[in-house]
Amino acid sequence: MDLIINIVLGGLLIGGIYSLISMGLSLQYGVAKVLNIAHGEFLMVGAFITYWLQQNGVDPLLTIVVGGPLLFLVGFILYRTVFTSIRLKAPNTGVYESNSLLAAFGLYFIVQNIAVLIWGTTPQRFSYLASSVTILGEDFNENRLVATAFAVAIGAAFYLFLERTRIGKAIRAAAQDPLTAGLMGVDINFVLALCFGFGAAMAGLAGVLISICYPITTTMGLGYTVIAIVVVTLGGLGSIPGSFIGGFILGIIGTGVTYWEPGLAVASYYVIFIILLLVRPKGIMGK
Amino acid sequence: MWNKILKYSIPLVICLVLVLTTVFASGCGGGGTEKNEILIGASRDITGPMAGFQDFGFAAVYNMWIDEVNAAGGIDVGGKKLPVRIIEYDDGSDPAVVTRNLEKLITEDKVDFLFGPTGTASLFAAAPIASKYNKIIICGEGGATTLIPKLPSMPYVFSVLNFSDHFQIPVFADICNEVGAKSAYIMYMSDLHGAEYNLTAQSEFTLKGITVLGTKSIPPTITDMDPIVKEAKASGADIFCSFSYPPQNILFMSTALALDYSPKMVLLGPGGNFQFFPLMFGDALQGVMAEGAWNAKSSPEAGAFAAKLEATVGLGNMDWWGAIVYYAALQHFAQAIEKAGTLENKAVRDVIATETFETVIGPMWWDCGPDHAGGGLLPQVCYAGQIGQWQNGIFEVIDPGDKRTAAPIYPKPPWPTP
Amino acid sequence: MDFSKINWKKAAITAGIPLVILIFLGLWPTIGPQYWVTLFSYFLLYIIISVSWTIFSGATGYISLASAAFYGIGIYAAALFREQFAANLPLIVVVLIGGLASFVLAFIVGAITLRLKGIYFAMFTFGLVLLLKEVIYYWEIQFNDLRGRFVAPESNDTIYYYLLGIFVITMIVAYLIRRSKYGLALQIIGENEEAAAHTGINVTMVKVLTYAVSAIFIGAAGVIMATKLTYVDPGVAFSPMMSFSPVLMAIFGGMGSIYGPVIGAVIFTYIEEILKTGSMKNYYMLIFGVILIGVILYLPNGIVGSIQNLWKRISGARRAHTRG
Amino acid sequence: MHILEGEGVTKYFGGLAAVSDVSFYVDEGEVVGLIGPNGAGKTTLFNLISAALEPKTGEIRFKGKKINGLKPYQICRLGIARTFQTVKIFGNLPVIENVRIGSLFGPFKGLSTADATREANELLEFMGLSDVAYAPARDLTLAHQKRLEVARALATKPTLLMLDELMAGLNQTELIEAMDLVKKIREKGTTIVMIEHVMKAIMNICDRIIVLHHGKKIADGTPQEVANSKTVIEVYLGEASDAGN
Repeated sequence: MDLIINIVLGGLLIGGIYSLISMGLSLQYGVAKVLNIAHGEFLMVGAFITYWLQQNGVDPLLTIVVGGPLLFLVGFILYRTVFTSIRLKAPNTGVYESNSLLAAFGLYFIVQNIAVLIWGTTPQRFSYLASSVTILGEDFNENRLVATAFAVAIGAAFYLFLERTRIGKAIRAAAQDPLTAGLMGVDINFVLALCFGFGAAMAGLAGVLISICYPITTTMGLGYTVIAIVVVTLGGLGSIPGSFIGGFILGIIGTGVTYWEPGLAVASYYVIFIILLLVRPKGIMGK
Repeated sequence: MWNKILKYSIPLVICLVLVLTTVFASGCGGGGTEKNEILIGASRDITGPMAGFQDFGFAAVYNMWIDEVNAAGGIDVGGKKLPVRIIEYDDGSDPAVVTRNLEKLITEDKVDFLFGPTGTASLFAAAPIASKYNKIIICGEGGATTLIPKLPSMPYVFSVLNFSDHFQIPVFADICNEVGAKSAYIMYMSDLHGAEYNLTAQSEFTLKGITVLGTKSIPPTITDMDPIVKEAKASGADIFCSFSYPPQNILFMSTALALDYSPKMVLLGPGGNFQFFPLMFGDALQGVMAEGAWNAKSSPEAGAFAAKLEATVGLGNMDWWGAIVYYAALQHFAQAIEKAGTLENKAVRDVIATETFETVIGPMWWDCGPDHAGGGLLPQVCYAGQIGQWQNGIFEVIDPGDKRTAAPIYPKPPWPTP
Repeated sequence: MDFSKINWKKAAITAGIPLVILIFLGLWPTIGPQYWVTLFSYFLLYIIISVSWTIFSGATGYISLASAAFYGIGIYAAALFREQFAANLPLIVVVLIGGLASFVLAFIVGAITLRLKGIYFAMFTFGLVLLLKEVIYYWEIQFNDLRGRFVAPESNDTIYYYLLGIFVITMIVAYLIRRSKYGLALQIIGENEEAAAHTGINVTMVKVLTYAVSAIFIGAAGVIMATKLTYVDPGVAFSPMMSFSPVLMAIFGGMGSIYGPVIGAVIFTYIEEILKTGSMKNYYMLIFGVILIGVILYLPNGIVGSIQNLWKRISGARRAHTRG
Repeated sequence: MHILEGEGVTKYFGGLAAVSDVSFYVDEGEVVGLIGPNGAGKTTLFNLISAALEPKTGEIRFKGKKINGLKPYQICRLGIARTFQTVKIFGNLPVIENVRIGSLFGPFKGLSTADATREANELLEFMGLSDVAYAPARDLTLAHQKRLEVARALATKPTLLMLDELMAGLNQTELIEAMDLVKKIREKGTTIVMIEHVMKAIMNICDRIIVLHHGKKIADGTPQEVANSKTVIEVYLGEASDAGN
């Protein structure tokens, strides 16, 4: 029983962050059709901005206000400059997808190495809300509780944004069918750039929350990108609620496997991923 | 027709360009027979995940050593003082690239000697290449038991660092017996490093009457250590061993602090012995132990060396594990070249393998197996210490015997309240 | 056969130039500086891998990111069959084993991923590389108490000539497939798979078989490279870079012709060499990233394609001029 | 003799029956029209015959042999060729290459390269596409692309040709040309099944018409019989009045 509480609650506490990263990737990959290998690098940048500000006396949670919009802007501009041009030049979707994957790969090298030049490769951490709280008789990190709460709040706010606003509707239309959405008078390049920007912002916010809970390094990005890819597949390409729920599911599975055999935790992600692709490539929430 | 010709001529032109570059490159690379410098090559992790070691590992020490040697006019080779120059190539921590870089250094740049790459896996990739070309390689960061049976067939490989059964864990088990710690929980990384520390610890602990209450292997990519820390806490073991690298050790410390897991004894792997650790964790490090140790109090020479190194790299980049032995090995190396009076690798290698020279750690020699025929490791007496413990901000050597700079604190005080 | 119909000039170019290049490559170890023999080995390695990749993925548009898996299987074949099971197995036999192992793996992957289209196929194949890496790591640590394995080195010339041999076979196979009915089938599968199926092409067979055949060369190259690396672990064997490099090289060179990937591989390897060992080594990966994005933005047809386009424009303009 | 027969053919999508218990036959040399409102299951039936989909129950026979369970390429090599509702040509290849592919892979025993080229030239001549033989197929007009698709299908040497909305989207002149084309193909002895919305064409060309509605066969007879059938009129009128609302 203790074990189940530990696995489920522990999994939920890590899952919130997974959800946030994955929702970001779901926008970039599911809607804008960019399999952004550099997604985790935005997360890393968010984490290091937080670290840097924290060293200068700024409360880490306040960074959300800075990091989110800043990375949104970076993502938006990147899409407008690089990916829009790739999209317009590509003769078909397949070419666009593969070329943008490669461009994202280039981006990954660029962002990571700039970060290495600035912050080095030594792991960094700072202490924030570093004590434990007892839930159902088990101890959990206070900072992870806070991070999960924020992750859920940001995720929910974003979901409402998609459901209730005009821009949100345009994004959902683009996710369904970019061509038709374009015909319906949606400025498709603008909307896709928005998606990419929001994706980068979500990654950055996840990075802020991760820096509160875990040690950070400039090379940690790719690991989170892979997790996000698995979750997005799990939840269904382009399905925001799917990614949200998928993040928690993966968190619980990962925690469970870690209790049993930590060396297989990452392998278990890939097993889930590969089986899903074979059995149900649309994901659990895909239509 | 034109298109056809074009299609074939493009690759031809490119090949031609390459060939021409080749000829030029080799023409310039040749050089005269008269040596006017000692050229040392190294493949290092300049951009990869272990790039941090450039600032405080072997590279920091050999750069300081090269500056010193050159300031003094160079190394005397057969009556002529030759300055030392190093060529470093980046390998991004990829052992495959290490191989390729070393081949370039040996065959293209024609370096005289090699310095080792960053990390155990890269060291393993480098050792066979150096042996293939009979080039002396002095290895810094890294080392593992698996290398020992290979050393007799690799007479040009000299590995400086102490590691698991190369004295660290046996000494640690003795310390546990001394203070009366009875049981242990082992967390090890699922790589070569972790696996062999775990194996050594299992057998040493059994030998010396310490019960192992649990073991868990962790992947290098681990991000969440709560399950392991909770399990270790529940086991109630006196000793917690973390046989892993800096990122995992930092993650363990953070998790243990948050979940208030404070066993009587904590032993950390690499990372725990570097100065950035106390800068990161402050008072919480009081009583925490790590593998491989020296400090300014080890000897007057060590004190002077510590001051000099700190002036060069800064306090934050001090390495209390390998720095002093790296330096000693380089001093030994320079004296060996002078004694051999040549840069010919076979002659220098034979001097290194057989002679004892005075160094910063006292008299130093290499243990190269029967008849001094194989590659070398340092004997136990040459090391300044095997196990260290943070006490009031100083990484004290707590080995039993005359290397000790302070008595071990047991049990470790609980974590300070945040 | 009607000999008068043969265009002798064309035939001479078609057969002659490759022959000249081949003779040059064959003599290279005796004339080239020592390190340049090694560097040419790397050229050959990357040419083999990127041409093999292009045989299937270039034609069909299915982006396979499993090259690292085939390469890694070859490396582990070398580690197991050279060192553990049968210490004295001749290298050529191990090369065949490595090729066969990659063939089998690729056949299985091909057969079970038939349903996956586009980016899903890319993701599956990439996931496979990472899964193999993690599982072999785990297996080696848990059951063999080791992480990496030593492989007995071979002389540089041996490695070079083996790679040259594999290179020649790869080029011939790639050329034959491209020229054959079979290659046409691949190409139209890339254009429209459904229509291809209804036009009488056994899409499944063509896809799976080509994929598996193209993997043979990557696996065989892996075996040879293991003897150069001498120390291999799952991180080295299943390095994701080996999956991305052929894609980058093929796109960089251009997939429209068989020479595109060759040129891409040579230039990429050379640029990497210069950057890594030059004065810019601290920025090597950074520059690499910039070049990558630059190529995709400004050379979408690769180098060969862009030069051809440029040529067409120049010659077209001239022709237009004279006509006017 | 029935060249193609279907017996109780049924296919579900999710819970919905797209084709429900449909039995039909096509005689050798006939031109059969397949009509029905949108979503009636016409294209699904084509897909079932050409093995793009597999029926849940029922049996499809070609020349008396059961063919469901086969793969699309096998169907093609048996002698059933088809075109698509949305044109699926190989756009980056030259027009003649598109046709050559049909000859190379489609017949039970593929032709040699030289024969295929000759065959392709003849077919292009027949289809009136000789002028554009070396243009990339994607540069053709829609009408020409449709012709090209028919040419490619014919290159596979079919005994049965299935045309999916050949006339849709064509202007008046093109329509007349297309109708002539179908007649010409028929004269060569090829049996034809065609899905069509253009009633003028259907009534003009077809020997027999099968009407589908909501996945069920509701009528089967000569154009005259079908035009006078009450059920059919109701369906089409109902459809029209729905659209009106």
